[in-house]
Formats: sequence, structure tokens, C-alpha cells
Amino acid sequence: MELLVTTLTIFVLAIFVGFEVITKVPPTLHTPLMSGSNAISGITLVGAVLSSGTQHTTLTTALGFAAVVFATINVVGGFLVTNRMLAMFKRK
Amino acid sequence: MELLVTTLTIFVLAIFVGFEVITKVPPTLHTPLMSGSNAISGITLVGAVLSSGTQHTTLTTALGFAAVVFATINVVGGFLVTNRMLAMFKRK
Amino acid sequence: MLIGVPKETFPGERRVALVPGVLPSLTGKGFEVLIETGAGQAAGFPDGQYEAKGARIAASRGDLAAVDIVAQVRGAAEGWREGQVAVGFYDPLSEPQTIQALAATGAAAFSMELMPRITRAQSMDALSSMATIAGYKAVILAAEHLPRLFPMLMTAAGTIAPAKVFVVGVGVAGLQAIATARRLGGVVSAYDVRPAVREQVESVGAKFVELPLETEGAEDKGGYAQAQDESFYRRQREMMARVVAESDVVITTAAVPGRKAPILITEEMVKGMAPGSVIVDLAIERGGNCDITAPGEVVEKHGVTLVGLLNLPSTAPYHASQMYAKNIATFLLHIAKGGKIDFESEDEILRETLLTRGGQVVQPRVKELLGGA
Amino acid sequence: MLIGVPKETFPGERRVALVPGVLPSLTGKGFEVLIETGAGQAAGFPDGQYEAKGARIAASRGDLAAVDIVAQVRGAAEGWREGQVAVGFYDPLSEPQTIQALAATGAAAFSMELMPRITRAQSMDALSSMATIAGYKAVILAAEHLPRLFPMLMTAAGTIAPAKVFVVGVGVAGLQAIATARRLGGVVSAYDVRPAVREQVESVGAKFVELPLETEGAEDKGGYAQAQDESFYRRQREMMARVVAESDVVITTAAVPGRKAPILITEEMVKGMAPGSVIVDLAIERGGNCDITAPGEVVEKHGVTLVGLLNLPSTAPYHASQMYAKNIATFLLHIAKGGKIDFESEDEILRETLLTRGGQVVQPRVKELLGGA
Amino acid sequence: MPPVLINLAYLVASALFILGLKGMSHPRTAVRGNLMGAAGMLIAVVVTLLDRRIISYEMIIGGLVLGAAIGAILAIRIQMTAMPQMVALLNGFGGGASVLVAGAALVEAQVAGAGFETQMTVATALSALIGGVTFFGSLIAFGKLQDLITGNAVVFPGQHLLSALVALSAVGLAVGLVLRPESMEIYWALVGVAAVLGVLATIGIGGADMPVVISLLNSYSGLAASATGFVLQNNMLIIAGSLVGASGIILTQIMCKAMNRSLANVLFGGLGAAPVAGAKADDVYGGKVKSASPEEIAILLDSARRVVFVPGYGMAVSQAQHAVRALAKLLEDKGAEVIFAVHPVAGRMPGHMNVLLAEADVPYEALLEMDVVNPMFSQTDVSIVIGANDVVNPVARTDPQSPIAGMPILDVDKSRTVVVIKRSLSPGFAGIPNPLFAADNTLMFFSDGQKAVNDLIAAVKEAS
Amino acid sequence: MPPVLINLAYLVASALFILGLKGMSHPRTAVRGNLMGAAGMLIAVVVTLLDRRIISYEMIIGGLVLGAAIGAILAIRIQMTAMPQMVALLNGFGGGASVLVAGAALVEAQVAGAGFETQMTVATALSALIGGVTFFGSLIAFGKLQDLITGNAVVFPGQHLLSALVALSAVGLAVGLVLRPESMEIYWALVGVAAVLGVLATIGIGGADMPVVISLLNSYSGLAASATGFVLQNNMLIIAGSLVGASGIILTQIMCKAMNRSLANVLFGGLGAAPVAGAKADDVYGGKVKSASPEEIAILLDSARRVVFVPGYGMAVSQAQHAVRALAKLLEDKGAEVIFAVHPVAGRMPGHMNVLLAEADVPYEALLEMDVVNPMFSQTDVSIVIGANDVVNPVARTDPQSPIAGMPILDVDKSRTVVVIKRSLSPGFAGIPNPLFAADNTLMFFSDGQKAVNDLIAAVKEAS
Ligand SMILES: NC(=O)c1ccc[n+]([C@@H]2O[C@H](COP(=O)([O-])OP(=O)(O)OC[C@H]3O[C@@H](n4cnc5c(N)ncnc54)[C@H](OP(=O)(O)O)[C@@H]3O)[C@@H](O)[C@H]2O)c1
Ligand SMILES: NC(=O)c1ccc[n+]([C@@H]2O[C@H](COP(=O)([O-])OP(=O)(O)OC[C@H]3O[C@@H](n4cnc5c(N)ncnc54)[C@H](OP(=O)(O)O)[C@@H]3O)[C@@H](O)[C@H]2O)c1
Ligand SMILES: NC(=O)c1ccc[n+]([C@@H]2O[C@H](COP(=O)([O-])OP(=O)(O)OC[C@H]3O[C@@H](n4cnc5c(N)ncnc54)[C@H](O)[C@@H]3O)[C@@H](O)[C@H]2O)c1
Ligand SMILES: NC(=O)c1ccc[n+]([C@@H]2O[C@H](COP(=O)([O-])OP(=O)(O)OC[C@H]3O[C@@H](n4cnc5c(N)ncnc54)[C@H](O)[C@@H]3O)[C@@H](O)[C@H]2O)c1
Repeated sequence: MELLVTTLTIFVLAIFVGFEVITKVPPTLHTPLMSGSNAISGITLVGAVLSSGTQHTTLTTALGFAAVVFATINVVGGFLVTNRMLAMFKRK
Repeated sequence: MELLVTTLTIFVLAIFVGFEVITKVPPTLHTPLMSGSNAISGITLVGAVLSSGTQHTTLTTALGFAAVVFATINVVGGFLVTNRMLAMFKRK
Repeated sequence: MLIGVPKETFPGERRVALVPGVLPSLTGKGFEVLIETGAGQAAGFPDGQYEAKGARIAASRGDLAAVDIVAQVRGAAEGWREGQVAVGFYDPLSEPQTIQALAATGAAAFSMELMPRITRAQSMDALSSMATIAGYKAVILAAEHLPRLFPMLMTAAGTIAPAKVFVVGVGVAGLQAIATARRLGGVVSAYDVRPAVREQVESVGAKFVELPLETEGAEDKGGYAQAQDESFYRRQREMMARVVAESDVVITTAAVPGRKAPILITEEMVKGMAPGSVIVDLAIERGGNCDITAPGEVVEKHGVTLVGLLNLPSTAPYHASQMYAKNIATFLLHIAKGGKIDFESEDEILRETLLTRGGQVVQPRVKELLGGA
Repeated sequence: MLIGVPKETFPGERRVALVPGVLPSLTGKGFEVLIETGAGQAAGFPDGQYEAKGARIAASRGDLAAVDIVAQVRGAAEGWREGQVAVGFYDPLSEPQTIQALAATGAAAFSMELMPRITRAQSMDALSSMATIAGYKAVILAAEHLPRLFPMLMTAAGTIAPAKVFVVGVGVAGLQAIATARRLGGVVSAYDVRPAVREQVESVGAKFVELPLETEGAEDKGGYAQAQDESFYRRQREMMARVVAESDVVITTAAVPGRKAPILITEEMVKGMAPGSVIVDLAIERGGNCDITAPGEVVEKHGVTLVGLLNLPSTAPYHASQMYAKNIATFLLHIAKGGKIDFESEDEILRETLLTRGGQVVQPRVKELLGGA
Repeated sequence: MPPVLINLAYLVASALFILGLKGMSHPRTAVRGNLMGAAGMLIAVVVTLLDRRIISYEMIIGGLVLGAAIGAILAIRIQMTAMPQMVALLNGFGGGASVLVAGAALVEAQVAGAGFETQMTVATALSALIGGVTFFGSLIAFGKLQDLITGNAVVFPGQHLLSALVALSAVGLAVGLVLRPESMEIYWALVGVAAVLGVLATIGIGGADMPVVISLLNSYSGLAASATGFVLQNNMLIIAGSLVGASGIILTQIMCKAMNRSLANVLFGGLGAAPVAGAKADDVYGGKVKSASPEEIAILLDSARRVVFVPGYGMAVSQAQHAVRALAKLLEDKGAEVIFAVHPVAGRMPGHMNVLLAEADVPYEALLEMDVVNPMFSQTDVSIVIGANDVVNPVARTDPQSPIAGMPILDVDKSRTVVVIKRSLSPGFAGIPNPLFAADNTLMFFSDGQKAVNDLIAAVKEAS
Repeated sequence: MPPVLINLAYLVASALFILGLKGMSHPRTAVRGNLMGAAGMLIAVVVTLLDRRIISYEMIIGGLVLGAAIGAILAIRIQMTAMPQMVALLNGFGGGASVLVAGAALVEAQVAGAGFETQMTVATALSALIGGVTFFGSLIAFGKLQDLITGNAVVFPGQHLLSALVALSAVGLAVGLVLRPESMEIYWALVGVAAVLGVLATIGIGGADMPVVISLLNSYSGLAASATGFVLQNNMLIIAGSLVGASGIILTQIMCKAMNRSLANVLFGGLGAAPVAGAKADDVYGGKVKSASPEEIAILLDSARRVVFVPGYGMAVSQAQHAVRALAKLLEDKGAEVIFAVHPVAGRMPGHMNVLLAEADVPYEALLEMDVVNPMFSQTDVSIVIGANDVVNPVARTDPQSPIAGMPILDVDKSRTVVVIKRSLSPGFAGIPNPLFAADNTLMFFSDGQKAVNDLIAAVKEAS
């Protein structure tokens, strides 16, 4: 339970950071921001890697594999798409 | 050591929060901000209370007592002074 | 086609129908231009400048007889002949009778006054150009005759209050008068019967004077004002009296096409003004908006200076001629495309402006005024 | 003390020395005021307004004989007597000889022209007030006579180029002329010998014309220009010729106190200008900056309109009188504190302006001009 | 690799995520920000691969390669215009991954039989619920935007009631899972119910409101990741997840505010946007008009080398001349070339624009006549049309029947981008619609002229 | 009270601290922010008192009461002008408390004999070091500002060398403590060395640079609290401490930037500020001129109900009239009453200001003459003097010898605050210094007129 509170603390602090950082983003960058943060939400990939690699059961491995694929699509696609969007903002 | 990393994480996140929040403070409020954050730094009071209350040894108790006095001066004085300063900003 | 530009003969007329600057646009399309010597002198365009742009100079009036098109400012029929085309101001709506004399010469006359107020005719709209100059000059005249200054000045010798200017009738000339008076630092208010004008007045930074009059149908489809009955004008005068009394300068431009200008300022209202005030009556050529202004004169009555000078555009002949010439040139290029005028064309611009042809008055509105004659 | 205000007798003078508005400041300090009937009429201040503010009206000039102080605009010695004080413009530096005649009357005369240019005298500085009006009016006159418009206008009938205005001599009148011409939309440039003027010209939004002339010591301690030798003026003319030729309007105000105005525009330079251009010579009362302007007249020479009208402030008599009256009233309140004038005072304002006393010319600068007589 | 180092690396990755998002606060730093985010992700994944608990890499590598390939192809192939549905789809995958990971963790815990911590089961239930809603909701959003299913709001009687019931059963199942964590069935049932909920929540929302929904789902996917973090006791997941969660919520709020609607209204309001403008105008404008915020325009102006202002009657009506001059000056100070294109009949009197611009002290040299300026538009980055309409109406060139046919116009449509400032789509003096407003390179900024320009000034100052 | 609840309460307190600091970002929310911080502190202390480990309350209560009394008396008695040294003193106490708490914890650990975690001993050493420097450095700063010791920089040969040696020995002792945590002697030696270091670091800094030092010490006190948090394994201490640490560092940076100096220069540069202006002017201005940033002025304007603009020749020279009008409009839109006070001889020609203000479309009604406006200054919140000098020079009233004696002036000095915008302290037309610039209620804003007003516009927009 001690641990839970610490974890919660981290959660709360991260929310604060998120809030402060995001409110500074100008409206034009909202779309790239959405897609960029979407890519970050693919962080579940880390969990997926563990699930698929620890090979407890076939089921976990299968679930893990699917999760890895899903999360990787999210991560790779997300960062690339964001990059493409941002390229439009470059000085011509 | 696991714990240390978690604690560090909290430290880093708090620094981020502090940075984001403080950079938004306008120059006129810098003096009250300094004095207000100074008051918050009196949070050591919590540690002091524990030291002086647990009564391990006379030494710790004495140290704790002195710490409580010091920290309380910091906290009470700090918040009060800040409040006085801020009163000057009120719409007259 | 050969265009001839006679020297204007109307007394005091200093404008000229074509200026050297527009000649290239005409000669480039195959027109030739013959200028009566000294035609542009009074407007600041010596013969030499015309020659430099490719015109020939006619030593006398008689040498113009051969031209196909006579371009003039104030139309005067002398020397016209059958087959010739004449373009200019002929004042057909106020003096339709004189038009019959023009028609009798057999020439085809185009009246610039009758230019339709449609978008593509804007660059041929000489009434607008001349009104622009008249509006500006009205304010300069007022500033000259006013015993005060226009702008507010706060000085060591006290504060000079700004002149209060009231503009009645806010067409092209009125708007320009407002803008000019505002530039000079006057405090300007204005009134017009047409409801659309309110926003326009504000768009040049002046205050619109709201009078509780019914003005719903006051604008015709061409953007001109409709005539109102005398009871309307009476009420308008009553309501305006206070504004007029408080003004240092009143500039009137109210007009209704084809009618005598409405009387909006009576002698009684003039008496109510402070000594030294100035009224500039731009409607004077249509009879005037003030019943005691004297056409062509500046008079003082009841301590108020009444400016009734005629033909203000001619007092800035350089720019007036430049604008008029641009209008005329654009018009000629429009009606005589390909070096020939198609009199049967259904073109609205040609139809509306063609006044006389083959000895007849052909313009429908003028014919109507003449009693269908 | 009783202040008398005669009706001005100088031909064409429409100003008056006191206006009703300033009377309370005088009567409140124990002065009484007697106004010759009709004195304020031409400026727009009827007798009744004076009476309403506590003045008495004198039916004739003769009734003014008893006053202690004569307040006037254009000083004229008629009717003065020993023991009387007179305040007005006496033009002592250009015509010192006439001052001896004034002195002979035995009255003590204060000349408003000699007001020192010090901060606390600013509210009595009638030269500045009148120059303000002259500068404004110069532009109005130019706008009237110019065959062009001042502002740039882009219209369906072509673009009207803005008038190019060149102001030579940028004292009080020059600055006001610049400001007014800019308001009307002209493109203004200006030149003055005093180096400090550059920034001032820019502070009213105009362009300073840089001439490569040595002008280090051109300003005296009072802020006036120093006279230069003829070779300087010759070089100045040469350098200005191009700017003058390119200008549509030239307004000259260059003056050096106590001297004839320098000739800065020659006939040759006038010939170089475009036909229709206008020169307004505000220095005409000091002989003129242009050698062919005719004092008191508007003439056309070489196609250029030369405006040499005199006494421009009198053409805006209402505001000119208001400002002048404020200057005079402040001055009287200053020198006659407590109802008495202390002629022995060391006060700079009194010392500098006191022209004659006890039959003698006492002002040092004027005495010097008279050859120490 | 010892766990401490792994955790330290996770901390570094977390910091990179934060810095990456911070980078998004300015266009100049945004690209770098995105790269920092990606770097954080790389570190996180590489470090995880070094975890001692991993015994086989085949599946992992296979999954990574497959996923990366699909992701890259999707990202590279997609049209710029299809970005919104792309983001929706990717987002869905993220949510799906959360469901799967939480499921796997549950199975593991069951297999290990070490007992269940409440904290962990609660988190697992939340993962399943939020992840499921995200996955299926995103799929529906994708389908709508890609026109695979109708873009309109699908509404049927009792929809809200049904949703409420489904939501209730979801809660019930979640509680069930916490009480009986050893039952895999409850888990999958929960996922199934979450799917229905996701579909129900999205299907009733019109195409125009989709961006709001996507943003909300984005937030959910973050929360799902966070919940997974609680399941796996992984701080980095918690941090990254909550960053995304916060970002999504804030964006959703901002969007709702911009649409002047509450979130509730968007989610439960049903029906699409109301139709705009009147009869004939509809053919010209119908759905093709894009409007922009001052900030977006400011970004364009920030990098523009030549800006042409085209003033018209609306500038006069709103007396915006002073503001316009201030903006022009600001842009000039930033190094842009600024020109005023004055049409001969702009306004309502000859020289109307001249009078106003002179009042505002715009130098005459900056005013160019139509003939001079028209050839310059093709080398113009941004044209700002302020309150002009007829004088920039291309119909004058194309439709001989139009009342303004034959009038020469200012060819603003030739410039790279046209910004039109006016209050609405209403016509000008001539009373006819203006196809310029619906052009591809036109952005409308609907506002009073003066206010609009002042807003632009503020935005340009911000942007730099 | 169970530890979980206590920790949850600590989390709440931490959040309150953050929210409190956030409140400081606007004057309107600052008071509330301060109260939130205090509330957080209250929660933290109360919850701690419920800790099961506490067995006796006497000492605690005694300490609390004593400390609160001293703190309150100090805070209430202190003059507003003595605020800086007050903050320094309070700050010192905070640092001192950290030293004591860490010491107590060390003793406790020694007594308990449970062995020492490296992490904990490192943190203890840091607490002792940072806390000691803070305590003694703050005391010196206090002494200097309170004039108990000389305000000048105390510099002696070899000072830097000495400091370096002391710092080195501090590091040595810290390492020693980590290696031999059971030795209390090392701890106290470390504190002693820290004291010397604190004194050395502060004594060499001039009075004008003191605020920077205080801000830096403030940051240290935060870090000390954070270190104590590591010692006690208390997240709240860590969070609160790092907030303060970050805040102090940022403020220090900003101040250095404003003084156009590097931190190194401030800390090691020695010597006070350079003298300003020339001969006679020095008597008038010497050290009394305060200058302000646009942001500070904006805050003043934000809450002003009446603002009077006083234009002079400098407005004309910089052609700032358009900008001035824009600012006036902005303030009016925010609900302030805006007046232009036009002095009869402002500028260089009669009516100079009128011409310019009319050009900028300032309505005539807003222009007031001297006689009308003078009685209004005493009810004016802010007067903005833009490029005027002689016409607001109080010397005209007070010194009959002055060249402007007797000229009526605008009584701007009667208004609550006067903001003077000009480029320098150079005189105006009359060539004399102006004591207004050194008045207590005057803030100078040195800049070109037009630029200054534009900066103000941006700042006012920001501030609201
Ligand atoms: N110059 C002349 O001498 C003259 C004389 C008479 C007629 N005309 C005619 O007038 C027209 C001039 O063209 P134009 O392009 O200048 O004007 P326009 O075509 O009349 O269009 C003006 C536009 O300004 C917008 N507007 C009005 N008030 C506004 C405000 N407060 N803020 C922002 N926008 C505002 C209106 O749209 P919203 O309502 O959507 O805001 C309107 O569409 C031409 O058709 C010309 O023929 C000219
Ligand atoms: N109105 C008249 O008719 C008239 C005629 C002749 C003389 N005067 C005299 O002129 C004076 C007028 O008083 P005033 O208060 O208006 O002006 P002032 O006393 O001359 O002071 C003007 C101030 O503006 C500042 N300034 C100059 N350029 C600037 C810029 N670009 N940006 C910001 N500030 C700038 C200058 O200080 P910095 O250099 O530090 O910036 C200067 O101190 C009086 O002494 C009056 O007697 C008036
Ligand atoms: N579309 C175009 O191309 C075009 C071109 C030029 C002018 N116009 C419009 O045509 C309109 C008329 O222009 P104009 O100057 O030639 O008009 P005008 O000279 O015929 O009349 C001058 C003004 O007097 C007003 N007036 C009439 N009776 C009045 C009364 N009793 N009281 C007050 N005002 C009264 C009229 O409304 C008009 O505004 C203008 O609004 C102008 O915008 C349109
Ligand atoms: N301090 C005060 O109280 C106060 C009051 C009023 C005026 N002044 C100053 O006095 C100065 C003179 O004012 P004024 O208008 O009465 O002067 P003025 O009428 O005597 O002369 C007009 C201008 O002509 C200029 N000039 C002379 N020779 C010239 C030449 N060869 N070429 C070009 N220009 C030439 C002068 O420099 C002057 O600016 C102004 O600068 C004004 O600011 C000061």
C-alpha cells in the first residue's frame, strides 16, 4: 500500500507536468501534439515486450505477441505521422 | 535501490513541475514568489516534528526541538510576510 | 478614328477633355488625336506635352471640323455636323430643351451624365470623378472663409476648439467632403436620406445624424436618392435646424437626379447660425440646397458666409482633367471597339448614354422629360 | 486700471485685442475694460458678448481717451497721451524709425514682438500664436490655388498623385504648415538652417531635406536663426533649386529677427517649376523669401501662382483674436500685478518688451538699430 | 542488466517524453520534440529487451518487425488529408495493446498463482475497460472518417438508455473481476462489454465532431497505458500514460470551447453541424470553406517573405486601418516585405482606402495600384484580404453574366495562401457570392475587421 | 493514523504546494495561492503529529508555539522596506532546520544501530552541507541588508583560493561521513565547514547584488529540504523541496539576466553597481531612480481604474501616437478610464500633440486641458508620461531660479504611480534635470517611445 501511494504520487506529478506543458502548446500545433502524444501512449509496448518474452504460457505469449504488434504500429506510425505533419511547418 | 529510483523519479518530476509553474510567474510577483516558496521550504518542519517527538535520545530531542523552532519560524513568518506583500497588489 | 479636343469655351472652364497621359491608350488602339492649340493650357498641359504623346495640334477651331469624334467637357454644339460623334457633359436631365438643339445638328452625342451606375462602368463614371474633386474643394473653400481654424489645438495661448462640420447629402461628393474635413481636424457629422449611407459615413470616421424620418424607399435601384414630397422636406428642415445652428460649417450636396435640388436650409436656419459660419452649397448647379446662396458668388448674409461657387472641379483643373480624360478614354475604347461604333448594340452603357442621333433625341429618359417628343 | 480696446484701423485688420472670453481673468484682478463699439465685430465678437462679460462699450473712439492701458493689435499712436500705457504689435525691429514717433507721444509702449523666448513667457508669446495661424492658413491658400489635390487617391479614374510640398524655414509657422499639409495628405519635406529643426520636422512626420551647408552656429541663444552672409544664401539657393523644381507647393517662412528676410527663391528657380505650382511666401511682411512675390497680392508668373498675401492671421480673426487676447491678458496680469506697473522692475519680460517711455525709445536693441539715438 | 539501471533508463525515457511534449510548444522546436519522444521510446524498448525475465526473443522481434512495417507503411502511404482517421486508427491500436497486456499479466498472475493484489486487479479491470473502449471507439471513428460507415450521427430511440445499461454492466463486471481475479471469463466479458460501449459512444457522433472524440479517445489510451503501468508496477508507463491522458483531456476541452459547446453536448448531442449560408451561395461555398484561428495565420505570417494587404469596405466599416498598419509594421520588423494593394473601387468612394491608410500613416510608397501589384501575387506568400469582397471576386474574370463582369480585380487567388477577414459569408456591394472564399488556398478568418487584426497582432507576437 | 493515510495526506499537501505556486502566476490568484501553500503546510504538520512513532508532544508543541510566535512577530513588525532581509532571515532558519533534522536522523540511526544505507548517508551529508551554507549565508545577507555589517562587498586577497580550499574540505568531510556514518564528529565538522563556506560565499557580494544571492540561498534551502526528504524517505519533502529549489534557480537566472550579468559574475565579481548619469543630474537622481519592465507596468495597468497619458515631444520624435492610441484603447476595453493630459507647450509647436493624437484618431473628448486634468491626478492610479519632461517637471513649482520657474505644469507626481517612458535621463528642451524621475512613486521605462508602448501593449495583453 505504501508503494501504491508512491505510485499515485508519481501519477499526480505526471498529470501536473502534462497539464503545464500542454497548456503552452499553441493551437496550430494541436494536431501534431495529438498525434505525437498518441505515439507516446504506445508505451504499453514495454509491457507487451515483457509479456511476449517471458513465455509463461502460450496464451500470454500469444497475447503478448499481438500486443507487441499493436503497440509497435501505434508507436512507429505515430512518430512518423507526426514527423510528416511537422514537416509542413518548416520555412519554405 | 529500486526505492531510490522511484524517489529520484519523484524528484525529477517535481523539478519539472516547479520549472513549468515558476516560468509562468510574472516579474512583479517574483518577490512574493520568493518569499512564498521560502515558506514552503520550511517543510523540513515535518521532519523536525518527528525528530523531536520520537524521543530516541535527549540529543535527538534537543536537535528536533531546535529544528521545530527554526522551521516554524520559517513557515509562519514566510506565509505571513508573503500575505502582507500580496495585500499590496489588491485593487484599491 | 480621329478624335478632336476643342478648347473649352464655357466661361471659367479650365478643364480639358483629354490629357497627354491617356493618349497612348487611345493611339495604341488606332485612334488619332487632334488638339486645338492651348486646349490644355489652363489645366496645366501645354501643347508640347500632347505632341510628345503623339497628338497633332490644330492651330484653330476650324481645323477640328474633320474629326470623327469630338471629346469635350462642357458640351457646346458649335461646329457639329452630321456623322460626327460628340462626347461630354450635356446636362440633359436639367435642361432637356437644349438637347433638342444639339440633336438638330445631326451629330450623335453621348452624355457622360447618363453613365449607368453599374460596376463595369465605374471607370467611365465622370460624375463620380468630378464629385470627388468638388467634395474636396468644398472643404478647402470652407476653411478659407471660416474665421476659425478646423483642427483643435491646445496651446500656451489657450485651446482652439475644433470646427464643427455638418455635411448634408452624402453621395460621392459628400463622402469626400467628410473625409477631407476630418483630415483637417474638424468634428464632422452628416445626414442623408438613403439608409445605406449611415455605415458609409461611419466608415470615414464621422458621426451620422439620426433624424426620425421614414426613409425606407429613399434609394432607387441605381443607388440614387428618390425625390420626396414637400412635407418630408419640411420635417427634415425642422429636425436639422438645431444641428445646423450648432455647426460652424455646413456643406450641402443633396440632389435627386433630374430634379431641382431640395431646399434643406432656409434663411431662417441661416439666421440661427453663429456669426462667421460658412455654408458651402455644392448643389447650387441644381438650384442649391440653401435658398439664399447666390450661384457663382460668395456672399455674406446674417453674418454667415454663403459659398455658391459653380463648377468647383474646374478649380482643380489638373487632376479634374486627368480623371475626366481617363473616363472619356475608357468610354471611347468601350463604345468604339475596333474603330467603329455599333449604334445598334444592346450594350447598356452605350444605350444609356446615347443622347441624340440622326437629328433626334433618342435617350428614353430625356425623351420622357421632353414629353415623349 | 482701465483697459481700453480700440477698433483696429489698419486696413483689412479683422482681429481685436481682447475677446469676451478673457475678460473675467482681468476683471477678477481688478481691471476694468472699455471696448470701442464694434471692435470685435469683424472677428465674430459682437458688443453684446463683451457686455455680458462685464465690459463697458465706448460709443466712439474719443471715449477711450481716459483709459490707462490701450490694448491693441496693430499699434497706431493716434490719441495716445503721456502716462498712458499701450500694448500691441509695433514692428520695432523692421521699422525702428516709426518708433520714435510713438515715443514722442509720451506714452509707455510695450511691444509684443519683443517678448523674450523663455519658458515662462510662452503664454504671452503672440508671435508664436499668430505664426501658428499663418502656418495653417498658408496651406489652405496653397490648396485653394493649386490646380491639383493634396491627397493621393486611387480611383476608378486613375490615381491622383499627392501634392509635393516643400517648406523652407521651419519655425512655428513652418511646423504648423508642415502639420497641416501632412493632414491634407501632401508629401512634405522641409529645410531650415538651424540644426535642431531636423528632429522637429521628423516629429511632425515630414522629411528633412539635408543640404550640405555648414550650419553649426545658425541658432542664437533665443532659438532664432542668425543671419548668414550672402554667399551662404547663394549656395543655399543653388542646392534648393532641384527640390523647389520638383515641388508642387513651396511655403517659405525663413526669417531672421530685425533683418530683411533672406531671398531663397529667385525668379530663375520659379521658372524651373511646373506650371500651376504655388508658392506661398509667409516671409512677405519682412520682404519675402521669393524675389518676385508681390506683397498683398496673388499673381501668376511663369505659370506659377505666387501668393504674397499679408496678415494671414487676420483671415482667421476669430481664433487669432482669441489667442492674441489670451497673450495680452496674461501679459497685462504679469506686468501690472497689483494694479500698478513697476517700470523699474528687473523682470526680463518687462525689460525686453518695454519700447518707449517718457518720450524716449528705451528698448536697447531698438536703440541700437536707431544708431544709439 | 540490473533492474536499477533499467529503472534509471526508464526515468531518462520519461524525462525525454516530457521534454518532447515541451518541444511541441513552438513550431521551431516541434520536430526536435517529436524526435526526443521517439528517442525516449527507443531507450525504453531497448532497455526492456535487456530485462532478465525475457527468455525468448523470437516472438518479440517478430512482433516488433511486423508492427513497425505496418506502422511505417500506414504513416508513409497516408494522404495528408486523411491524417485524422490515421491518428484515430493508431490510437485504437494503442488501446488494444493495453487490453492485451493487461490480459496477459492476469493470465501470468493466475499461472504463477501467487495471489492477487487488489491494486493490481483494479488496474487490470481499468485497463480492460478503458483499452477496450479506446480500441473499438477508435475503429468506429476511423470508419466514419474514412467513409467506411456513414459519417452522420447514428441515432436510434433508447440509445442513451442502452448505453447506460451497458456502462452499468461494465462496472459490474469490473467489480466482479476484482473480487474473482482468477476468472479469465470475466476479463474477456469485460473487454466485450467495453467494445460495445466504445461503439455506442462513437456511433452517435457526427463527422464534424469526430476530432473531439479522437482527442478524447487519445486521452483514454493514455489512461489505459497508465493503468497498465499500475498493473506492471512500471513508473514510466504511469508517467507516459498520464502525460498523454492530460494532453488528451486538455485538447478535448480546448476543442469544445472553440466549437462553443460543452463536452456533454458533443458526446450526447447527436446530429452533425447545422447548415450555413443561404440559397445560391450554398453551391459556391458548400462544405468547402476553411476557417482558421489567429494562431494558425500567425504561423503562416511568421515564415512569409512577402505579405500583401488588400483592404476593402469592411476595413473602413470596422475602422481597422490603425490596427492594419500596426500589423504591417510588425511584419516588416520581422523582415517581411509588406505591400498594400489598393483596388480603384475598393470602399464606397473614390480614394476611400487612401484616406484611411493615410490617416494610419501607411507610407504612400507601400500602396500599389492594381496593375502594378497583380503580377506580384504569384510571388506572394500570404495575401490578407481585410473586408474586401467584390474587388477580389474571381467571378469578374470568369462569368460574363455576373454584374461585376469585366471589372478588373486583384488576383489574390494567385498567391500561395489567401487569408480573408470578414464577419460572415455575406456578399459585398454587388450582392454575389465569392468563390475565392471556398478556394483551396484560402483561409477564412470570421471576425470584425479591427478585432481580427488585433488578434493577429497578438498571435504574431506570441508566435515569435 | 495508518501510514497509508498519512502518505495520502502528504500527497494532498504536495498538490496544494504546487497549486499554491501556480497561483502566484497572477496577482488575482496570488493571495489564494499563498493560502493554499499554507493549507498544505498545515495538513502536513497535523498529519505528522498523528504519526504513531511520536510518543511525546511537549517538545513539539513547545517548539511550534515558540517558533510560531517568533515568526509571526517578525512578519508583522517588519517594515515593508525591510522585506528582503526578512526573507533572507527566514530562509536561513529553514536551512538551519534541515541541518538539525538530518543530524537528529543520523543520531537516531546510530542509536538504533540498524546499519546505514548509502543513499541515506549521502543525503545526510548533503543536508548538512547545503543547510549549513544556507543558514550562515542567509545570516550574512541579513546582516548586510540590515546594515549590521557593511553593505559593500568585502574582498581580500586570496579570497577565492580560501573559498576553494574550504569547499574542497567540505567535499572531503562529506565523503568521510558517507564512509563512516557512525561518527557524529564528522557530521558537525561538516556543518562547521559549511558555515565558513556560507559566510565566504556571501561576504564578498555587494548590497545591490544581494537579492540574487537571497534567491540562490532560497533555492539551496529547497534543495536542503529535498535532501532531508531523501534522508527521511519522505516524498512530500522531496517534492516541496524541489519545487522551491527549481523556483529559486529560475528566479536567480531571471534576475541575473535583468542585470545583464552572469551568475558567476554576481557571485565572484565583487564590487557594487557602477554610477549613473552626469554631474548636476547626479544630485537629483543619484541612486534613487527605479526602472521597471513592461510586465511590471502591465500588472499595474491591469488593476488601474484611471490612467492618464501625458504625451510630450518624445512621443512625437518616436512617432508613437498610433501605438499610444492602441494602448489607450486596450486599457479602455479592460474597463479603465483613459485620459490624455495635453500640456499647452508640450512638443515643439503650438498644438503639436493635437496634430499627432488626431492623426492617431484619439477622440477630442479624451484630450483634457491642464486646468481640467490637474485636480484629477490625485485620483489617478497610473500616469504614463511618454516623452514629456519639462511639462511635468515639479521644479517649475519649487525652484524660482529655474529657467522653467512659473510655468504651470501637469501634476503627474500626485498620481498613485507615475510611469515615465524615455530613452535616458537626459533633460528636455529646458536642459534641466527632473526630480520626478527619482520620486518614490515613479517608475522609469527606458526605451524608445514607440517601442516601449508596443512592448506595453504586448505585456498588457499577456497579463490578462
Ligand atoms: N470605391 C467607390 O468609389 C465605390 C462607390 C460605390 C460602390 N462601390 C462598390 O463597392 C464595392 C467595393 O468593394 P470592396 O471589396 O471594397 O467591398 P465589398 O465588396 O462591398 O465587400 C465588403 C466586405 O466587407 C465585409 N465587412 C463589412 N463590415 C465589416 C467589418 N466590420 N469587419 C470585417 N468585415 C466587414 C463584408 O462582409 P461581412 O458582412 O461578411 O463582414 C463585405 O463582404 C465594389 O463593388 C464597388 O463597385 C465602390
Ligand atoms: N509647444 C511649443 O509650442 C513649444 C515651442 C518651443 C519650445 N517648447 C518647449 O518644449 C518643451 C516641451 O516639453 P515636453 O515635455 O513636451 O518635451 P521636453 O521637455 O523637450 O522632453 C522631451 C523628452 O522626450 C524624450 N525623447 C526624445 N526622443 C524620444 C524617443 N524617441 N523616445 C522616447 N523619448 C524620447 C527626451 O528624453 P530622452 O532623450 O531621454 O529620450 C526628452 O527628455 C518645453 O520646455 C517647452 O517650453 C515648446
Ligand atoms: N456602383 C457604382 O458603380 C457607383 C458609382 C458611383 C456612385 N455610386 C453611388 O451612387 C450614390 C449617389 O451618388 P451621387 O453622389 O452621384 O448622388 P447625387 O449627387 O445624386 O446626390 C447626393 C446625395 O444627396 C442625397 N440626398 C438626396 N436628397 C436628400 C435629402 N433630402 N436629404 C439629404 N440627402 C439627400 C442622396 O442620397 C445622395 O447621397 C452614392 O451612394 C454612390 O455610392 C455607385
Ligand atoms: N522657448 C520658447 O518659449 C519658444 C517659443 C516660441 C518659439 N520658440 C522657438 O523659436 C524658434 C524660431 O521661431 P520663429 O518661427 O518665430 O522664427 P522666425 O519667424 O524668426 O523664422 C522662421 C524660421 O526661418 C528659419 N530660417 C532663417 N534663415 C533661414 C534660411 N536661410 N534658410 C532656411 N530657414 C531659415 C529660422 O531658423 C526659423 O526656424 C522656433 O524654433 C521655436 O521653436 C521657442
